[in-house]
Amino acid sequence: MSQSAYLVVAAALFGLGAAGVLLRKNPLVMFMCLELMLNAVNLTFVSFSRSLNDVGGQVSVFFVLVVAAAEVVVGLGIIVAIVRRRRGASADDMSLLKG
Amino acid sequence: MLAAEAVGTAFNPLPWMIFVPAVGALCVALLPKARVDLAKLVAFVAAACSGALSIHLLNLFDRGDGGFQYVVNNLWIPSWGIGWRLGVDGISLFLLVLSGVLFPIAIAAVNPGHDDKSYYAWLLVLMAGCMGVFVALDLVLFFAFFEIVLVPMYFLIGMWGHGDRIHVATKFFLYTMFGSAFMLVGIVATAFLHRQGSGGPLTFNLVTIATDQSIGTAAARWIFLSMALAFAVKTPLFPLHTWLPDAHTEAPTAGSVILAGVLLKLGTYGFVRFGLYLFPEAARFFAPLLLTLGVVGIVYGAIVAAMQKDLKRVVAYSSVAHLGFIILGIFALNVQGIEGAVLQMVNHGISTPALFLLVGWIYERRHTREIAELSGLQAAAPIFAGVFMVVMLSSIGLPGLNGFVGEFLTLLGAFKDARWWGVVAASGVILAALYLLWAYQRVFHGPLTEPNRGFREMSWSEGVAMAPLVALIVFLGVYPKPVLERIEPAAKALVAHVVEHSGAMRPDIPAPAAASEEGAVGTDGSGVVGGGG
Amino acid sequence: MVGLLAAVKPIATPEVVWSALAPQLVMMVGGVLLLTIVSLVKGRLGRGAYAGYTVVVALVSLASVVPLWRRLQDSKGGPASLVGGAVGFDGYSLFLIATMAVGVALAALLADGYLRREGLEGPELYVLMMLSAAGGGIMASANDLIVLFIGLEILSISAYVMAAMHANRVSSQEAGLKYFILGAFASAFLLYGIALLYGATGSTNLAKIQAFLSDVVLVHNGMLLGGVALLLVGLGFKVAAAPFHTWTPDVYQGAPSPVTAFMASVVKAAGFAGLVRVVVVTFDTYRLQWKPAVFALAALSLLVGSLSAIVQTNVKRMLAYSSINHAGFILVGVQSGRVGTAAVLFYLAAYTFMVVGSFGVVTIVGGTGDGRHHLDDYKGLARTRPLIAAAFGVFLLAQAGVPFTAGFLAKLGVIQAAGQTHNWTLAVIAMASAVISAFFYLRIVVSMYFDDPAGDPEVEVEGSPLVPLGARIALVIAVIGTLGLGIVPGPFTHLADDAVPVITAAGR
Amino acid sequence: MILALDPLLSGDVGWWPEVTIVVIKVVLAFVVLLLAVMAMVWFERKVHADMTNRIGPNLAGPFGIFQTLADGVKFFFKEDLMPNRADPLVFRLAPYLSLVPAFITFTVIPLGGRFDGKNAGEITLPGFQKVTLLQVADPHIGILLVLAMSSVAVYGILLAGWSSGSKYPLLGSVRATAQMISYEAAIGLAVLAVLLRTGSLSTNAIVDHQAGWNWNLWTTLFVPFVVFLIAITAEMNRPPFDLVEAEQELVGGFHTEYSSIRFALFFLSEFMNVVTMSAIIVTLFFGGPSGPSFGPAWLRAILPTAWFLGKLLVFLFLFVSFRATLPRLRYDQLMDLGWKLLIPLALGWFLLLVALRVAADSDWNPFATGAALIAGLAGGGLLLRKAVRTSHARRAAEAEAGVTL
Amino acid sequence: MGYLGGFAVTIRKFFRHDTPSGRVVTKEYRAGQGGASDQKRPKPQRMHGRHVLNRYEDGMEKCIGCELCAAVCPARCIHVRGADNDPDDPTSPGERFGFVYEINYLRCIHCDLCVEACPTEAITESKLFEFSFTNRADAIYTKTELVVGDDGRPQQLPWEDWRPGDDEHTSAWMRATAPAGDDSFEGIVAWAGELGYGVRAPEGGQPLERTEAEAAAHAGQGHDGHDGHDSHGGGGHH
Amino acid sequence: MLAAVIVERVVWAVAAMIILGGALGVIGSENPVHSALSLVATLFGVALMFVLQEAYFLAAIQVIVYAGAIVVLFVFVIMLLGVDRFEVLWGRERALWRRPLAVLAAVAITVLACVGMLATTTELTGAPSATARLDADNDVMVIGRSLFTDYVWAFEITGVLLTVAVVGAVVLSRRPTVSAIDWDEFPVDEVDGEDEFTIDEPQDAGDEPTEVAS
Repeated sequence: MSQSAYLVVAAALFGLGAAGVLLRKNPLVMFMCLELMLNAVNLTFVSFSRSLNDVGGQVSVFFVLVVAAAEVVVGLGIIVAIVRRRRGASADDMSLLKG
Repeated sequence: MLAAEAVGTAFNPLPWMIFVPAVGALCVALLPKARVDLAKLVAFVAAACSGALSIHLLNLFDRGDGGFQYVVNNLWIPSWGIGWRLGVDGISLFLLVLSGVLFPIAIAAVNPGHDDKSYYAWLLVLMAGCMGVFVALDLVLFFAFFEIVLVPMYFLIGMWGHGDRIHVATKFFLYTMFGSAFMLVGIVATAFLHRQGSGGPLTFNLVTIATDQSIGTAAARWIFLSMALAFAVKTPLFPLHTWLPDAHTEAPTAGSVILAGVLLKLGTYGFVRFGLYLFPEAARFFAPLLLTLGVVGIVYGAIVAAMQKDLKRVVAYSSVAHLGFIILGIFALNVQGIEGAVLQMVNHGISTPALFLLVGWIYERRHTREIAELSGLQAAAPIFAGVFMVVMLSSIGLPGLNGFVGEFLTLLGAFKDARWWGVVAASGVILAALYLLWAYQRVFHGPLTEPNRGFREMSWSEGVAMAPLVALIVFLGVYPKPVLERIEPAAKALVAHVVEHSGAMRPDIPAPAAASEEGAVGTDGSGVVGGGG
Repeated sequence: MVGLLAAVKPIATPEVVWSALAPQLVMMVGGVLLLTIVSLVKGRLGRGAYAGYTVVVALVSLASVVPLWRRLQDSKGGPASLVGGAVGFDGYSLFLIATMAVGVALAALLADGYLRREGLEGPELYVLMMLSAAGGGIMASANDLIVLFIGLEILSISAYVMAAMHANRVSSQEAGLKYFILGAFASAFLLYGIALLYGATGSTNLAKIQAFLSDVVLVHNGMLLGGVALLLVGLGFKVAAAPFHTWTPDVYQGAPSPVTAFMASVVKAAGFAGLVRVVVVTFDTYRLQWKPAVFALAALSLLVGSLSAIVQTNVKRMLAYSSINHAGFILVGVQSGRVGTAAVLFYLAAYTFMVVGSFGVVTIVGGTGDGRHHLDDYKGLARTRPLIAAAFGVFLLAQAGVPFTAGFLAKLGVIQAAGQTHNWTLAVIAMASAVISAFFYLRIVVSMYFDDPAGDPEVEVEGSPLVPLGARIALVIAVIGTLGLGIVPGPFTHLADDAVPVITAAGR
Repeated sequence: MILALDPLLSGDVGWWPEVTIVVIKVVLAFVVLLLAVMAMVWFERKVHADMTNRIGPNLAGPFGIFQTLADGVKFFFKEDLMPNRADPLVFRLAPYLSLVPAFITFTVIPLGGRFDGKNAGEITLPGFQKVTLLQVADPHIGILLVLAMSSVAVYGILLAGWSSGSKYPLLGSVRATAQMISYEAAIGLAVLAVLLRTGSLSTNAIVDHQAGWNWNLWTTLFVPFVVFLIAITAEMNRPPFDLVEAEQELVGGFHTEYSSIRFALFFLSEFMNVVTMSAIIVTLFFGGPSGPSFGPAWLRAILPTAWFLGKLLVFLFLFVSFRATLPRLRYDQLMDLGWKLLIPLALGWFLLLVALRVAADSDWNPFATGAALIAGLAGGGLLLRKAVRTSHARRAAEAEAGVTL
Repeated sequence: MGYLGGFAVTIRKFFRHDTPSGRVVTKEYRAGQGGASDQKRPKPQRMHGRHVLNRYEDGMEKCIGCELCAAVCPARCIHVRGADNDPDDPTSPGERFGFVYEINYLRCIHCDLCVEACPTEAITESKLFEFSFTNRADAIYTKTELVVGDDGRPQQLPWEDWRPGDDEHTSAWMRATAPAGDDSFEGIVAWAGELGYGVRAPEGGQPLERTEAEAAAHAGQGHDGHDGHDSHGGGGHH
Repeated sequence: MLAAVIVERVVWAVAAMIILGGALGVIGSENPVHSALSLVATLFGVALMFVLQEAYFLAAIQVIVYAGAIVVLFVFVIMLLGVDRFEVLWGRERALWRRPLAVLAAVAITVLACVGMLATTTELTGAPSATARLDADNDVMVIGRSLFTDYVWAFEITGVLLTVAVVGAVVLSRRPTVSAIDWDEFPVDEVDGEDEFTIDEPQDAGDEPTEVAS
């Protein structure tokens, strides 16, 4: 079975991910779409790795995974910070009312 | 032939003429707040030192030499081939002297009113920039000085100007910067095409590039256009002149003086030095276009000036007309024309600032420049009127005053090689007499109206400021030889250079090189230039 | 599977020349060390201590570049690739690392006063700055696309966090979020590009790719070109080149001002480091293919940056657009290919001073809450704070390209580079955009110098922004740098010329 | 290619036998596991009752041994409820997500076969004369599969809690997630120590490497085992780490809203996890089915399995005694234990083992190396302790200063 | 070794059930199946079981349909509707009576707030907890099931495991102090007579907490304090 | 061997369906939790494709890291914040023209990538590295060896990356010490979505008694 079959799936996945990032407004979902894109890359790497009979692609996937993890940690941290900040503000308003 | 030769004198005044005002500016800027009163003194001393150096240079100048003298040739940015290259020849000499004289006068004659420190600092920076422009023999260095003068002028107009100063300052800055932006591309192109053509190292040395003439005709024409745009804006040439009246009107008096006296010369000087010298063929090719624009400027400036209600705007538009003459002279491309143009630069640099000073004083006294509101001043201040008269007549070009010599030489050159333009331009002289005399009549003659009754006579300090200018006006009108004899070798050398590299003296005889260019439509004197390489 | 353990041969790990990695390592270790110290010391260190420490680390990093540079220019030395071919040791990387170290030092000085003013804790900010700069250094010296990518991520992730760092400003966190999403989006593109290049050339190592491309002529190079295009997209995002610039204004505006300074200097420099090394140097053989794309990027950035900035009334936002414009200028240098690298380097060095200085002034004027960024807030600054106004004037005019400032020569450099490749169209567009951008720089100058202070001048002086010591030093250095590079540029252009990017295979 | 998980399949067995054997093994494993789970439920209830002076199930069958069956029948016939606010799809999906990983983990555990250093667990199939393993599959990344499944197991709990659309389950599942993610790191690090000894990720190879009393328990110097045991207890949400379902606080946690067969699935998966994780411990640290072999052939054939079951039983008992003995931790204690003790300890120990290995390879003086290492680890530990204390002190200071929000 | 000490205890217990009484704590009380001891353990004094609706000595219902119990119920499991009494044949003294009274035992959490809220002592809780049902309808006890019988004792529904004596602990005994919470009322009877029970003795003070049954069983032993067997055992983990 | 080919094809088809279906689910679900679940499906599909291509180690790592950590984190945050029932969290309503544009861009990317790769992969020209060949049975070892030789620098700096991520997460999750100071810092029309950023309290927190479905 030709490797291009995998590559096509990867390309489609990448396109879907990109479309998701552009279409959706919820940052959480946008992150997920980013993960889709990274997965497409992973799939591409592995396919090339196999057809080239070279381990480099697989090692690259390893790094992509690490990077994805790091990105998600920080991205979700930002979202948490934002949401917490908003809530905090509304709490302030309430304490103002209490006088 | 025009090769730069270092003259082995012990003392070379050129760098000092730039450094002294620059250091002076720094000193003024660093003056403690408590001693602001010293600012004017320091500024004047610095400017006067520089000016003295320029006059000393006049003395040192070898009048028989048409090439560059007192050449400095150091590298500034070695890896880019940019050098600290200075030099002076007959053409730039008098412009240097002009700057050296005008700046001290401007500093002495006018008080800024507020923010003295920065005012004088900016004036000195402006002086350094102007001096730099006239002595630079390196394309990038020239450009740097050419651009840097914008900043002080911008602040002078913006901070100490009148009326809509912010708008005008920005307009001035952007207009000139717009022009010079393309010049920068042109300069870079010049250097690279020169390297390509000559096979030598990358250099921005004006003399080397001009001597080698290794740039292809078509490219040279494009580059000439890009540079001409910058100079045309600065000059200002019709139709790029619109910033000038505004700038003149809203600028503080000293600003107007410097603007008219020195800054406008940057453009015309650029045409001579970087248009003709670098791209003789292109200059010759585009001469009809520029001649036409110059002539249009003469006539248009005169007509518009006649219709102005603001005295300062009258003077401003007269500048447009005068600069048209200078362009006419330059692009007549013969010795008389160029000589006349250079002389006219000096003349304009004397008479117009004087006019601006006078108008400025009128404004100081009356707080208006509306011609309609001024009337019968001659009765109130006869000496003032007399001085105004002399200066105005010089501007008109009355024989015996300096303006005549310059205009005459210019027109002579034009009649020789660009006759029809010369004919039209000559009418400009008449128009100039018309609008200036009319303005004079309205302002100084007529009934002395009530508000003008208290018009103060010229004070001593004003007189001291005015005296050298009037003296120069008369002196140059009566005895222009010392000037002309220093200009002549340089002008001759330049014309020879142009002739050598453009193939023909007369624009109506197509040069062999130009004829072979595709699209190079012959110019038939109609003033329309078709095609262009 | 039984005898697996016996089958394991000892691995010959590549030799690591620690000294050659010193600049990056100093930054990394410096960051981690600060983290450790802070976690161990019970009482608070003075906040100034953090900034001082960061400056010292940056200076040590800078100093460690010097002997390496000497070694490099030595006849026996010369460019090499280290750590199994993953690190390119050449003048180019050293130059950029030095530039970034300067950026870190200046940004740290600015950050000190900012954190005090905003009442923020902040050793982490400095830690992230140092680690981010280490990432930038890794990018600049990457000889492998994967290393480049990881360096980029170190750089960017720190930057995301720093942008969102101001816990009391929602706009800061939103900036962080926006920056993060679009940055990660760009990373994904970059990564896909890397994957395609890997498929097309069989390696992620730049030296191997280069060797492959010089040995083999690809009949079908669609994948390769696609990879390069995606790389351009990804790095274009990072350097804020139009049309991938949409994040820039919001992020620059929202992020804490010292962080914006950092982003505009270090992050941009690192982005261009990657761009030049990969696209320009490695794919030199394909320059006919990528040049039009870079041309489009450059032209769009120049125009979009300058035209959009005109209508802004928020100074920070205006400067953000101006940074897009500057990216366009640098892209002009990139577009010129190898001959333009020196110009790019010089521009980046010059821009570091200019932009850090500019945002330094913005930091100070922004006042508590970092919110006074409207053009009106700058009215009459020349009266109330003449020195700050003067410094800002210098930075603005330098950015506008006024002679005798670093900005002029930087622009001249890239125009020269464009001229060298006879790309006059781009040069003309660049200069036209310079004129347009001069307009909005002048607007700020007008506000500062020609407008009267909004309120009572005396009151303004009372409430005028304080200039902390750190910011003062930073501004002085930036002014000196901006003017120094403009007046005595010779040594620096010389350095930039010597800083040639070279891709060396692992064997050397 | 992908089926090369069993020596049986690498031979020329043919297409259908291949599938048949695989299916048979899967079914067998499933049945065995289910039976084991049923036994485990009874075992736990009975032992726990004994330890707390109670009787435990004693009605259904002798010693109440069919209690699980009875419960199962009851669950099966109870009415299935779903809250209105529940997310129907996820609510139905969650129990299976919780069950499947537990089962998949079981597939890589060698249940028997001789491990004596010569034949690595292979047994000869009676009718076929073919060699196979007494485990469903032996992928060479076996341990990774275990780790993967243990991380996937979070989903069941997470989604069950979320999809119930109710407060307590949500709280329970959020707790569970944090807890399981935290402890996975410790598990991984502890497993690394084993892998360092074994050099392979295959469970079969790991067991084989321990043949002849060469148990990883002592070759890794006990600490990884302790860490693994504690961490795995937390990972399974067993007492004393059962904050996920802490009845007193959360009314049962993530499965509050579940009833009937869906609840039974959770119940099942939890006990299945206990069994499989005990089996993993036995495999990783206690040599799996390996052990002394003696007696007649039939005895030799079943002895490994017996050893395995015996070892398994020890751990099942241990888990029950945990539950009977230890009080539940507070949540912050739980997190502190994981992050500030287990993970650093496991990491430090791993580094120690690595360094010892390097020292052995490079012929350094093992005592000097060991001393230096322990000094280094102690120093690191002290630093960590200092940092933790500093942070506590700061937090206290901040609280005193009234910085809130 | 503090941690391991606990293990020693549990392991020891595993092998030997050594309670003070020497026996396992589990009591088997499967009705009629003859476990070890087929009896329930005594309930704690204040245990909350299923409710009863009380009646006065004269047979009138105490409930006046005020709905306070429904209002206070946190689980919202009580449904009450009052109606005007038929003046000729009143169900309760006063104007109104509880016309509908339903408790949903699927939701009731036996918090006893309804008992606290009741102004007439109409609703009280028994100690019965062993009641289970096989359909949801059975879980809703209506007034028919809740009201005490003519003998004043709770009705024993088929699915409820009443033992002899269980039905004696149904009235408001669990109230610790006076209705106002003021212990000065301690020892003073504050409630009307009940059908089948008459006027009950006042509740004992805190130190004397003791059910009647215990009081009877341990007569003369003084108070034995809290014996802590509130758990009913049970083996399942869940 | 034919059987193997058939198996590969079938599994490929299944995996592709899972992947793309999951991706569509991510984009299309209104509920972020459903998106996350779809994402998990995609991740498993990708892992399946890894297995198909004999990258067993990566398949396991993919599941551990992605499914086991990353997406769990997603779901965790969704639950923690209670933002699971509405779409608008950030950003103003995108202009309508962006939607078709986005789809167009995505399609363009896909098609271009496909064409680029299909045109090339039939004769993949890359120069395989001579030092590190694939070995399906020992892929852990081969990858490990590669990690510590060719990619050792990348491996080392990954440590820095993780440090950055940890520091970042800690910094971001620290509670703000002072109250908000800039609610009206920017005019509404200057910053995208400043005014639209409203987070309602979750409506489904269970204040109402749960009705029993019958």
